[in-house]
Amino acid sequence: MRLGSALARLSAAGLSAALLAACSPSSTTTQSTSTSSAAPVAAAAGNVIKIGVELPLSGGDASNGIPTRNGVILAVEESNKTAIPGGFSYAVDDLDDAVQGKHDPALGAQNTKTFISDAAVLAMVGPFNSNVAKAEIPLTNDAQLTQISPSNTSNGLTQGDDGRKLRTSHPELNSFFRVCTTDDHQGAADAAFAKKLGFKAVFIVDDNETYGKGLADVFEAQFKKGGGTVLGHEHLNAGQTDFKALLTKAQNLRPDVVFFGGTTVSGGGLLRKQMGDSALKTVAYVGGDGISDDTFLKTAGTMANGSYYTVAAPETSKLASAKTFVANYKKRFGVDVGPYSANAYTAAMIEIAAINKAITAAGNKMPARVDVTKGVAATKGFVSPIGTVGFDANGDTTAPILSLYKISGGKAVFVDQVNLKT
Amino acid sequence: MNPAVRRSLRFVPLLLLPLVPLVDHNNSHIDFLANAGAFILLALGLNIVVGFAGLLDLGYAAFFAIGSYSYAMLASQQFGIHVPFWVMLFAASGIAAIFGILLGAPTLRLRGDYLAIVTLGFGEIVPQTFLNLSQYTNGPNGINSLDSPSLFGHRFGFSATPYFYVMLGLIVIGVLLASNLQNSRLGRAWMAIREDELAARHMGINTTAAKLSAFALGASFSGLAGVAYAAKLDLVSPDQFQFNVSVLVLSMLVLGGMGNIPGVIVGSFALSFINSFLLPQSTNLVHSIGLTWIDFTDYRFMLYGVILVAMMLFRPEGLIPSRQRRAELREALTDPGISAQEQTEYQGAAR
Amino acid sequence: MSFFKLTNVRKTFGGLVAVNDLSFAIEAGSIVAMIGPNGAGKSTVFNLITGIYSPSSGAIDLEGRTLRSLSTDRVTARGIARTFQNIRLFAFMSALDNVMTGCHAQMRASLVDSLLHTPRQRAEERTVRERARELLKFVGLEGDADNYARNLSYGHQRRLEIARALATDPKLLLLDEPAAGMNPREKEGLIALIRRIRDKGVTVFLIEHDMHLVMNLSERVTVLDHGEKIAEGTPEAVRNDERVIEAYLGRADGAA
Amino acid sequence: MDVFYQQLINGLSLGGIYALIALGYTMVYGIIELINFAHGDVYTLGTFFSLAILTGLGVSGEVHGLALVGVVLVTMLAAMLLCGITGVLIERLAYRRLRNAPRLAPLITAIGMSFILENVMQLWKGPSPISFPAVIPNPSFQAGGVEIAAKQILVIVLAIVMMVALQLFIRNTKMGKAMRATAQDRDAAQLMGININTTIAMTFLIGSALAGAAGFVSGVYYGTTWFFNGFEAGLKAFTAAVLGGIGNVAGAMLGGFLIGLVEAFATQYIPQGAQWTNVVVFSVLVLVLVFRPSGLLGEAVPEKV
Repeated sequence: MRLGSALARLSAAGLSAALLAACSPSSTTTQSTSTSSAAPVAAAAGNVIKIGVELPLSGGDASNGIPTRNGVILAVEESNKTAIPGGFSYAVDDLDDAVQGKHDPALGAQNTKTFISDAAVLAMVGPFNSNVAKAEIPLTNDAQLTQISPSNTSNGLTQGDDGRKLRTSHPELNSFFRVCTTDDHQGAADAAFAKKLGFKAVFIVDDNETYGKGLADVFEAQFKKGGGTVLGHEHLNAGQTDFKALLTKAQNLRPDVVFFGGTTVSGGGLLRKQMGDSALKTVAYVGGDGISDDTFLKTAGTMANGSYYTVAAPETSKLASAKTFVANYKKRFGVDVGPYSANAYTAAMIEIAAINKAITAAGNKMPARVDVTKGVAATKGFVSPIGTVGFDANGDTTAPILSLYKISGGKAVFVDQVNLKT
Repeated sequence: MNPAVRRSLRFVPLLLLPLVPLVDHNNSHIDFLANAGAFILLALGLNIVVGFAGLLDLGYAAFFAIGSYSYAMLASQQFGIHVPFWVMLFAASGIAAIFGILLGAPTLRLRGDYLAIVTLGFGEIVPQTFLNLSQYTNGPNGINSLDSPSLFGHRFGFSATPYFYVMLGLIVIGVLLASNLQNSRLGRAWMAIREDELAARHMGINTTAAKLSAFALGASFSGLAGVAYAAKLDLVSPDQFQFNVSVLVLSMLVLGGMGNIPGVIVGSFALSFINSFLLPQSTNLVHSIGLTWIDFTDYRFMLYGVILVAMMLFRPEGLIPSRQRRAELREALTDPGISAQEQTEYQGAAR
Repeated sequence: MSFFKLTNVRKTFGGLVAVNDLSFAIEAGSIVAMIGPNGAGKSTVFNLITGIYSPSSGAIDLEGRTLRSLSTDRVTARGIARTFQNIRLFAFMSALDNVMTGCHAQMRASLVDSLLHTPRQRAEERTVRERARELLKFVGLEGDADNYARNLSYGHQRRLEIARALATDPKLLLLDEPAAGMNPREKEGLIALIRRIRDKGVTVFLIEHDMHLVMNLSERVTVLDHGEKIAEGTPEAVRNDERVIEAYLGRADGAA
Repeated sequence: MDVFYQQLINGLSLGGIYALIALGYTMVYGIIELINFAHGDVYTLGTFFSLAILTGLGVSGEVHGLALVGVVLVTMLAAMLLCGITGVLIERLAYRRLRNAPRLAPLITAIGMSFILENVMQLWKGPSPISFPAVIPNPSFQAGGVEIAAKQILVIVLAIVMMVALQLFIRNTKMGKAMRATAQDRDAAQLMGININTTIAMTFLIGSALAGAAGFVSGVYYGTTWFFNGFEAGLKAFTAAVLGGIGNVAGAMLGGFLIGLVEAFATQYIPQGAQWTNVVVFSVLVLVLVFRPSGLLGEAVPEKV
């Protein structure tokens, strides 16, 4: 929702040490502080290394955030059962970037600053949303703190001029990585699937947010390229509930599919539901991973059937390496994995592997963040529940696998999978 | 001790403020103080409009947005224009003031509550327009990687400390200017308008011009805050400037005391503190003893609401009131008989 | 040329005629009165003069220059000040601030002066404060400078309103029922005060119900009934005018 | 042209909901000259109450025949009653004490009440959109290429019926006359023996009950709601009230329908219009207030001096 509060961005959650000092601002040296430089982090408290988790954990976005965080928790718990050099152990430090139930870039930036000033945090998993990432990347780049997103698909975060602009302090060393594919892949996959399913004329709607608009723009370009017709491309208002006029405009153009770029809560669910009251009742609906959550099934009701979405990850049941993960996850949390649990698990595992190496290289001491980042950047052929993962020079995954699902009978059914590796 | 000396002694602790970053090395504290500074600036500006001139502006965040976007567009790679931060402070407050005049000129003759609604509408239009004009503003992505300010060759970067000093400096200037205004020909004109607009006109006060200058000056403060805040956050995006920001700043005024500069500062600092420390900290506290279903930060808007309602009902003059405002708002509550008559006159004047 | 002149002024609200074809003139340095029963349109005349309403037709001139389509603050700047039938002081400002506010139009401090408190601004503030104190003394309120206007007695509030109006440095002072609510002693004081104001060179035009005061003070009287002038002349002439007696005095005497 | 008529229907049914909300705004403003900012949230509360009542009745899907009439009547009337009581409580707690205070005071309180109600609803049902059962079967009718859904007719008819009923009430009942008298001159009304407090409470009761009806209808119509729904809807309904001439019952209805039409046609005829609808509606608000503050059906009020 739209109460993206400015005050919220002031709120630095998890400042337990901070409150003490706030009460006694004159206490000088007791605080262990770190500047955001790349210098080796010496004065870390204890021998716990924290993995910072920065995700929307409350409100409507929590159905994305919590299963994703659980992936990190599982990775950390499994790693702590193995031998870690230097006698260190790992812990999860999670911060919520949702303000009144919706991810908020400014709060994300604030959370990142909190991690940066905590010397025990050597790597981050997150954020979930691309606009949040945009606010955070310059900060982690400055601090040379590794950040792996399980789900950010916006191209501009890593590639081209846009990506370079975000690496303001250290253009030479990227510290933002992602284990999922990008919007151009997802948008392209959506377009390819749409073509394969036989759709020829599309009406595009997006939620006017970073992820949704980016996805829709790529879809539009790719769908046209593939010979399809784009009848219109509209943007929603935040919090809009009445889509009748928009759907009338759409139905008059007689599309055979409606594409939605955005998330369930930003309008994807309601738009689909209201299609049921219009002449577009029987028209197909295609979206990205933004509508891959349970909330979509609830919001759209029976109209959810006939919707397609892609997820920027392999279907776990099709992957041998995933089976163990899925079973362990279910055992630990008592529920099935979320769409991005495996990605988050993989992200944390890559970071932990790099940190372990860096500890050894530093003579079993707390390593510098920059060394962890270099280690993560060098990742190649990492075997994980989402296949074999490596990073290219931009920090993007070298194995972009996408899966297509269709909702029928109120359940998502795997349809198809593509590997866009070129 | 003579009273003047004693009075000035009360301000000695303020002189210690610049020392805070030297003593407290916790970045997040300094960061918080710098952010709180931006809101103090906003509150000082809104106080000119609401506290001094008695015009309820419910779209104040729009001017904050205009200030922030001015910096983002004129000091970043967005258009390859790189106006220095210090110049932009002036330029953006000027731009915000111009928009204040553009909005104010046709609307200021409206009665008070209509004006409130027009400003609210304006507050909705501005961020939506920044969102929709994505070819210039990157739409929902906002503009980031803004130019980092620098002073004598020292780049501010991502450290909060230089911004802390910038905010402190701007607040000192803001307080001086605002209190000068209050004790001037213009300040008296505003007070007169607030009390009885029709009588004020009979004093030879051009009420439209006086109100316009309140609007423009108030807007210019938020232009300043916008530039400093955008540079500090290194990002502007449309959802930073929604209605609740306007209400938040208004709550700060109501809490501290409309029309009274020390009250405004205390109110905005208190609310910033509650939001950034008290709510998250108490949430952490109850979480740590296992009450994980409680999240005090969920009650943030309840808090603003309760502040607005409870203060208006029980202490309309604010925690640290100005003598005059206290009398105005109090006696209306305790003395309905007489003020009922005044009320009808006031209504007449506002039409 | 008359100092102040209304020519064929007419004002209608919707279908209602409030003032109809009203003409009269006032000589500089005189004290004149307008009387008439309640609802005769007297206050409307004041509102027309000060630019609260603009006349539907007709002309209003001060010193040969039209006041038509001037806003209230411009009218004040031209030299017309007024008080109100139901006192409209700035209730929560001190008496001194009330009077200083009246000096607004004479002050030259610009926005920049106000922001920076330039030496020029500070000098002007001092001068104005002095002048305001003198005016308070002139109306006999020197002891009340720091009191809130609303805490003054009724009679003092009336005087403060006059001081505030004088602060605008008027050529013509409009007093709307200045004696309303005063006791006889206060009324005598008021009569003296109005004379002193005239002696300073300010022309006084007053609306009043109190016949004693009107007859004592004014040199000419205009009588209004249902928005129309029914008589005009010296107090004696008006007092003996049959239409006036019929329309007004007969009724008002009983009511007063 | 089919598209035009289809959007006309869309606009009118959207406008019907605005109109129902606008009636409450205009009544309250007419009588105590307060922009009851919390009114939009009372409307959302109406949807929340309706949902709770339906859940209580065990209704989760379409109902037919006599049962449908019963369910609709019970739910709507109960929601109206609950919203009415809420409105009266808000007036009693937050506004009455400030009736004689400077105008800004109750307006600020009203904004505060709005935030409180929103937060309460958020805590009640969470921050995400919640779904509302499709109680009413929704057959649609073809009329010359234009498709009209039963629900759309329901919204439009209900808005008009409520408006007419309200007009009759205000014109013909003793309480209605008391309301008009209080609106014109509170002190005089009091002297005539009218109980001001009761009259104002009654205004809030009726206005909020109408918002409750709007809340129920909106739940049925959209099949969804969320705690923040009332902010924008309330603002647009206020725009409608101003456009029609605030204080004027027929004007509120006219304004509501017009705002609905503006939104629908802006979506259709402005390229990429969906994203501009809010800007267009709020620009209408600004323009009306600047150029015709008395609205389409309102009368200019001369200044009291």
